[in-house]
Formats: sequence, C-alpha cells, structure tokens
Amino acid sequence: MNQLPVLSVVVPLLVAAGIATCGWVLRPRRRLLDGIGIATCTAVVVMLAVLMTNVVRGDEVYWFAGFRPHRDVAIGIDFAAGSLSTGLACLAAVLVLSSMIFSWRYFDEVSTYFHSLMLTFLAGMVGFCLTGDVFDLFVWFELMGVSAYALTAYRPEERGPLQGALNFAITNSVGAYLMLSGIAVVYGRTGALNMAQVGAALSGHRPDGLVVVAFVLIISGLLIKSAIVPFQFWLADAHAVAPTPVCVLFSGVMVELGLYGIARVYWSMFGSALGHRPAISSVLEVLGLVTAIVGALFCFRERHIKRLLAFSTISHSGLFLTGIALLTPLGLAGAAVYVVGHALVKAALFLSVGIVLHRLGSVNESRLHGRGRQLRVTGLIFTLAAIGLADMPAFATWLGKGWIEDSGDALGRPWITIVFIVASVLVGGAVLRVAGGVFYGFGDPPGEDPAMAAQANEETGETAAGRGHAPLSMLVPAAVLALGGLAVGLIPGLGRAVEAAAVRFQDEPGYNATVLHGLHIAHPVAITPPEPAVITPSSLLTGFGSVALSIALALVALYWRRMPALRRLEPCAGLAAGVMRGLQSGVINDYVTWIVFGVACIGGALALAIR
Amino acid sequence: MTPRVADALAAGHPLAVVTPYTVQPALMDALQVVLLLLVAAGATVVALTRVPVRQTVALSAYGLLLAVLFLAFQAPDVTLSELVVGAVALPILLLLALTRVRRREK
Amino acid sequence: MSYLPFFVVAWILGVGLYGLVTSRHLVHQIICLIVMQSSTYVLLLGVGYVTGAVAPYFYDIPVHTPAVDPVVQALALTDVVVEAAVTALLLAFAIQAHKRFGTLDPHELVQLKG
Amino acid sequence: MTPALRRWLFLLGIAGFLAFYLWGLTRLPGFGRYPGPYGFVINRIAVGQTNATGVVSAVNFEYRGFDTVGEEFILFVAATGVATVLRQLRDEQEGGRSQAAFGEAPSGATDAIRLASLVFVGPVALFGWFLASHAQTDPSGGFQGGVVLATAFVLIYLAGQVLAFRRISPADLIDSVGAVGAAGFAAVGLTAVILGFAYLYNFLPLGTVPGAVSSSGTIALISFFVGIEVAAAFILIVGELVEQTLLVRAEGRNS
Repeated sequence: MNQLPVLSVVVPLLVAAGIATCGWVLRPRRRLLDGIGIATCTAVVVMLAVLMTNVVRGDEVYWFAGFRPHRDVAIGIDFAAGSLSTGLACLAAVLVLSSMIFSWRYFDEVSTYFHSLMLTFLAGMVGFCLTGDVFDLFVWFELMGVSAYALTAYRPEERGPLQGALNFAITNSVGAYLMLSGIAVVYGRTGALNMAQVGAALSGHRPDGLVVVAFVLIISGLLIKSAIVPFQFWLADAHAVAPTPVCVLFSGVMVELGLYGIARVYWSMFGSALGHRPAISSVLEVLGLVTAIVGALFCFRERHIKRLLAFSTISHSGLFLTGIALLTPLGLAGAAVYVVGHALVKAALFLSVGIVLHRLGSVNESRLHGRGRQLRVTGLIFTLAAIGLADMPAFATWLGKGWIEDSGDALGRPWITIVFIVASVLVGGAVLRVAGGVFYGFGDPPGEDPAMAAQANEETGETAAGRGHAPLSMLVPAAVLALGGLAVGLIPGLGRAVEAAAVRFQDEPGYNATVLHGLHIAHPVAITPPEPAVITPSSLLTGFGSVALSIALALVALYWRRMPALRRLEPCAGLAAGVMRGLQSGVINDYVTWIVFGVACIGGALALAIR
Repeated sequence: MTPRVADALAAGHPLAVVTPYTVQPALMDALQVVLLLLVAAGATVVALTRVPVRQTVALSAYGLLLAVLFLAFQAPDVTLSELVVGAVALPILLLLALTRVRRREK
Repeated sequence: MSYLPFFVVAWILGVGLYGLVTSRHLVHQIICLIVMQSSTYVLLLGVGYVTGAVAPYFYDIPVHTPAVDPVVQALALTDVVVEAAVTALLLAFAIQAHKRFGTLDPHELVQLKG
Repeated sequence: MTPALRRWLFLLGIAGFLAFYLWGLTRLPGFGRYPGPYGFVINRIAVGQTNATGVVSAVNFEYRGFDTVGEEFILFVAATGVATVLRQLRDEQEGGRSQAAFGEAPSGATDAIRLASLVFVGPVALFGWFLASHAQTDPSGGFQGGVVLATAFVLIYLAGQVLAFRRISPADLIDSVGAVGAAGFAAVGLTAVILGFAYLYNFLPLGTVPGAVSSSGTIALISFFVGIEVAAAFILIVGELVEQTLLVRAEGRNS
C-alpha cells in the first residue's frame, strides 16, 4: 500500500501539534524551530514529488482505515491522487517551503504560532487537493480557511490586518456554508459523499433543479475562495495586510485551489449529470473574462504594491477560470501550466516586495520612487519576475496562456485572445511601472492619492525597517522562484505530459471506475479530443507583442505628466477611480450583499439554460 | 439500502417496529412541525435583535430549541453537541467578548 | 409536512444573511453567521431522516431495526465543531478590532479601501 | 454603497437566491424519505464490524475518522489563532499581570451564584468524563465530553476564583495538553500505518461484547484524545477571553 498520500497530510499536522506541545522549549531556540519547519516542508515536497512519479500512469486511490467500497457504495473516505491534483499539492508545498526559508531572518519575533499555523495551512491545502470525498473536501477547505484567517491577523497590533482578516473570514465562512448546503442537497438525492459515487448516481438522469442548485452552491463557495467577480473584494483586503511570506501562499496557490476544486467537482460529480456543456462553459467563461478585466483595471490604478499584486492575482484567477471554462483538455492543461508559472513568478514578486519592506520600510510606490536603486539584486529579481508576469515568451505563464488562447480559437471564440492580451498588458504594465519607478527611478513619482498613502504608510510593522542588507535566506528563494518560472516553461515535452494529465482528469467514467472498482485506466478519454499543445508563430507574436505593449504602457504611466495630450484626460481617470473606490468599500455588509446577488445571478443564468 | 427499509418505503406504509424509543407517528409529526416553526421564529428573533447582549440570550434559547428539534429528528448525539456548544459554550464566549468590549466604551 | 423542514432551512439562511447585511455591529454579525450556519444542521439532519425509524443506537434494540441515517449526524457534529472554532476566532478578531478602532461598527472599521 | 442601494440590491439578490434554492430543495425526496444507501449500509454493518453500538461515534471515529482528524485540527488552529491575536494585546498592555483583579467574581455574580457554581464543578467534570469515555455506546463522545469538561473550569471562574482558574489552567500547559490531544488522535492513526495497515485502521482488539466500555478498539482511544483536545482548546479560548475582561477592569481602576 502506498502511504505517501496520507503521510503528506498527517506529517505536517503532527509536527504542528508537536511544535505547540513543546512550545516553551522551542520558543527561545528560534533556529531549531525554523529548522523543524523547513525540514517538514522539505519532507512533504519530496513525498509529493515521489507520489507524482507514481501517479503518472494512473490515479492512486487510498481508502482510509481500509474501508473499500462495499458493492459500489463507498463507506469510508478516500484520497484519489492524480497527476494534476498531486502536482498542485506539490506546488503548495514548494511555496510553503520557500516562505519558511524566507521568514528565517524576516520576522524579528515569532513564537511557535507562526510555524504551527503554516504547517496546518499546508496540510489543509494538500488534503484539499488529494481528497476524493466531497465532505472531506469541505473539512480541508475549512482547515485551510481557518489557518489562513489566523495568519492574516498575525500582526494584530495594526488596524489593517484586523479588518482584512475579518472581511476574509466572514466572506469565506459564508462561502463555506453555501458549499456545505450544496453538499447536503446532493447527499439528500444520492446518499453518497464520495465524489465518484455521486457522479455515478447522478449521471444518466435528466438534470433537474436539485443538480443545478447543488452545483451552483458548491461552486459558489469555491468561487468566493478563488476571488471571482463579484466575490473578489475580500482578497485585496486580506493580501494587502497579511505578512509577506503568507501573501505568497494566498496568491500563489490558495486562490487557485478554489478553481481546482471547481474543476474537481465538475469532472467527478456533475459533468455528465448536468450536460449542457455550452451553457456551463459560457457562464464560467463570462465570469472569468469579467474578473480578468476588473482585476487588471484595479491593479493598474493601485499604488500600494502588495495590494497591486493582489489585484493582479484576481485578474489571473479570471484567466485561469477561463481556461477551465473551455472544458477542453488543452484549456485545462493551459490553466494548469499557467497556475504553476504564475505561482512561481508571483511568489518571487511578493518576496521581493518583502525585501523592499524589510530594507526601506514602505510598500508605497509613490514614496519608494527611485529609492530602490540601492537594492540592485532585488530590483533584478523583481524585474525578471515582472516580465514573467507580463507573459514573456519562454516563461511558463506565456505557455499556459498561449494554450488557453489556442483552445479558445479552435472553439471559435477569438475574443478570449483579445481579453487575455488586454488583461496581461494592464497587469504587466502596472508591475513593470513599479519595477521601473522604484528600482530604476524612471519618470515621475506617481501622484499620491492621500487615502492610499495612509494605507500604505501603515504597512511597516513586519520588521524593523532600515536594515543594512538583505540576507541570502531572503534573496535566494526569490531568485530561485523567478528562475523557476522560466525553467518550467523550458521543460521539453511539458505540453504533451500536462495534456495527458488533463485528459485523465476530464475522463469522468474513468475516474469513477478507478475509485469505485479499482480499475486501472490505461487510455483515458476526455469528451473533447485533445488538440496539440504546440508553440505557433502567432502565439510567439502575441507573446512578444503584449510584453512590448506592457513596457510601453509602463513608460506612459511613468512619463504621462510630461505629455500634454494625456494630462487632459486626468479628470476622466479621477472619475473612474472614484467609482472603483466606491465598489471596493471595505465594508463587510457590501461584500456579503455582492455574494448573495452574485450567487442569485449565476444560479439564475444556469437555471434558465438547463431547467 | 437495507432491503427491509426499501420495501417498507416503497410500499408506502410506516415502519411498524416497536422499540423503547418509538413515538406515535402522528404525535411525532405534530411535534416536528411545532418545533420547526419555533426554530424558524427563533432564528428570526435572533437575527433581528439588534442589542448584542439580548441577542446572545436569544441565541442561547435558539440553541436550546435546535437541540430539542434534533432530538425529534432522532439525533441525540447532535442534540448533546448543540446543547453544550450552541446553548452554553458559545453564549459564554460571546458574553465574555461583550464584557470586554462594553467596558472599553465607558 | 413533506417539505416544511426545507422551507425552514431556506428561511433561516435568508434571515441570517439579512441580519448580516443590515447589521451595524460586528458581534451581531458574528451571531448572524451562527444563525446562517444553523440552517445547515437542519438541512443535514432533514435529508437523513427516515419516518418512523429510530436513532442509530443499537445498545438495547436489534441491529436490523430501521434507523435514521447516522452519517448526516456525524457530519452535523463536525459542522458544530467548525462553528465553535470559527466563532471563537472571529470574536478574538472583534476584540482586537475594537481595541484598535474603538468601535465595532463595520462601516467605521474601514482602514482599507479602494 | 449607500444603505438604501445595498438594501435593494440585497433584497433583489436574496429573493432570487431563495427562489433558486427552494427550486432545488423541493426536488429532494421529501422529509423522512432518505433514499440511502450510505447510512443504511453503515447501520447494517457498523455494529458487527466495530462492536460499537453508537453508530454515530463509529462513523465519526472510524468510517469517517479522517474528517474528524481535520475537525480536531480546525479547533486546534482556532485556539492557536485566538492565542496569537489576544496574547500580543495582553503582553503589550500589562507588562506584568494586574494583581488587583484577582480573586474577584465577574460583575453581577451574587454569592448564591458563586456557591452554586462551586457545587456544580465536581458533577459537571464527572459528567464530562463520562461522556468522553462512552463514545462507543451512548450518544456522546469526546467532543461533547470535552466541552462539558471545559465548562467545569468555566464554573470555577464564575465562582469567582480567577486565581484558581489561572492556577489550574496555566496557558503554556493548556497549550501543550491541547496539542497532545490533537497529536494523539493523528498518532493513533499513524500507528496503524506503522503496523502496515491503512491510516486509522482499527488495530486494537474489538472486545467480545458489543456495547461494553472496553469494546470497539481504537474508537474509545480516539474519543479520549478528542476529549482532551476539545477541553483544552475551550479552556484556552475561554481563558484568553477571561484575561481580556480582567485587563479591562484593571485599566478602569488605574485610570
């Protein structure tokens, strides 16, 4: 029996509890504590990497306490590790590991709480990826959530973290309860919690209200976690205030796990039961594209660098959802590679910002203008990662984005390419503007919005500012992650491997047979045949073109005060900014109102389409 | 599915098994309806009470109602949990938090 | 009767959300969240109920006696624990927020905006 | 958003949402017509497989035991989070504990309440212990038992013995005990792995008589650990909140 799936969840949990047990021993021995944390994360990365090699040829199913299905009825909980799910879990472990290394010299004071919470967070994420049981999914979703709320408020001596944590906790709890309601509804029909068994029980009947409602409720909880418009508000509040090493995890993988959850429940429980693929595809695609544009616009006008990166995560979350929404193997494969590439470069960006905060004591773009010149290495890393985030060819981000666009073109949806270019130009322009302004002092400092400055100025407390130099334990993880984003894109044969994994993921009958009957599926079949994952001249062209446009936009943003034609547009920009401020109000009541309204709209749209 | 239950349900007649816990079906129905309506009313009262201390007391009563409802749903385990958590532990936590908050306001 | 429990479930959820949205006090909002979650207990136990069946305890009754679904009860138990945990954490946040902002009105707890 | 706009948007949304939700709910089989199979299969096999007559506990600690591992850690994380958020506040404010507030009852507690509280401490603690150790037979288990056990400690506080409360439950010790409880459960599962079985496999002898306290193997053991963890987590959370209220009182006196 392969014990790796369960060990990769239980080991971090046990170590977390162990650290708390020996709190009074470990608290004065900071290096030992850090060492234990790093060693545990390394062990989890290794276990998951080994598991990856085991599951390439077929999903690995693990039944807890040895309760195998009894005449097609699952009586226990299973872990079903496939290539995509294990890969995502492994990515989460890598990011936790790099955050742990980064925080080696980062916090001035930590008690054992930080390490305990990081490890339970990791266990929650890995459990969420691997589980094959829908209620178990909810449990790990909650463990992940509760750890994340506590980590957001890790510096409770400031005001921002509390508001961020409260908004985060309340919106995500509402989402979790909607998800649980959906699980209960589907259980009332099928009497099953195992995803494969639910899928088998639901398929073959006409989709009715119950199936649609259960689907919408479950994905609503996950859409809130993945910050899709109109559920995105909490994300910027939480990211802006969480400690930087934690932001890496929020942006890099937690948000994407929500999207993974949607894909998982769709391709195991609801896919064949719901039918109506074009309608579902369109609804999710609209959500994704709107999110991409809204996130990019908010990103471009932001001056608080951590919040700027948070808004870019919202935009990217929309792009990933679009990839999944195409319901093709190539779209899913593109989204998977895009997630990996994005996680690596976004983590590098956040860690670089952490170094800036550590050295210069601010994250306000206006105040930092030109002051980053002394941080040469950090500036280099930030710029490299920023180019990666702008989807420069050869980066994994560009590969993934290109495949999603190719798949959209093949389906006759050319507008996807256009929206993708607009979103990545805006996001890339914003990040490159920061790189140029802060680290090289190009152009004029951006105008200082008083409210934004107040927020950004409060952000000082993570470390005592004005350190002489950044230690290697901070620079190395950032550099390795940024280069990793490039390296993943250069792996030969990546396209074929990931697309094969995507086909296996989308093979619903195959998954069911593997879980319920223990069959080995040698040749999985997806409903839509896979298209070739190749690099076309046109994708190279759009890649280089959008990077060039990003650079141009960044330069315009830096030098616009010297261009009279653009100065005349200032009032319009001010008006737009006012509307956006009104939407992102920071008031929890508004956020919950948007959740209710959004769920009603998504539900209504699917109800009209499927009936 | 247990064949006996399936058959009995398919045949549409109540399961006539007499146990120490058996309650007359009609009585059970009436009890459940009354409790459900009380729970719905209780939830409304809790959500609409705007003074937090009073709301906490209402929450405790609501927890008690839910516990009784779960007993009528044949879930003694959940009843016990809801009693200790919903009717006792959570109100205590809430009252402690409110004490903390109110004292500051003075 | 057949669908009354489910109407009650929807009502509790709606009332909880209404309280959450119209509230001007954080502790009030936390309590509304508790109310909202209580709808999931009623739903879980409602879908697992079997008319005329006994509770799933076979200490002094034969094993084949028809009993209600034990699984939803286990799920509801987990749910209760989650509720207690989340509420405790939220209350801690609220106390801290009160200390930092001097108020518990969500409209004034605004540090992050735009 | 203005309150009026928010209200209208919400009412529109909630009307649509409830209509949608009820559309699904009314397609359920109907109250009292649970279709199975999961629960019925469990009901039929649980007693024979585990020797536990309380099937809910069997599901919680055995069939779906891994859910409960996650659940215990959610509670563990919540207690850790509460400590993270509130302890810093305490450290920065006191710089030494406010001695003046010791030995006082919470405001409004009469002598009658104090006395009644003290009288109840013993029975409540005993009851909690009973619940935690009878998971396999009665509608009870580690969770309920743990909370009741914690309530006994809260009664000590109500009785006005803050000092005693603090002495019996020093924060560091409670931290450790709670973590041991959470780890214990996970470790019982891991022991099965080390013995070569699947995680959480019930490797202990099940006993011969269904329903006896010593029956059902690991279920009783796990329930015991859960009880410890839950009791410690609640005592920790209540303790932190109590410290907060004391602090404020001390502040009020100093100013």
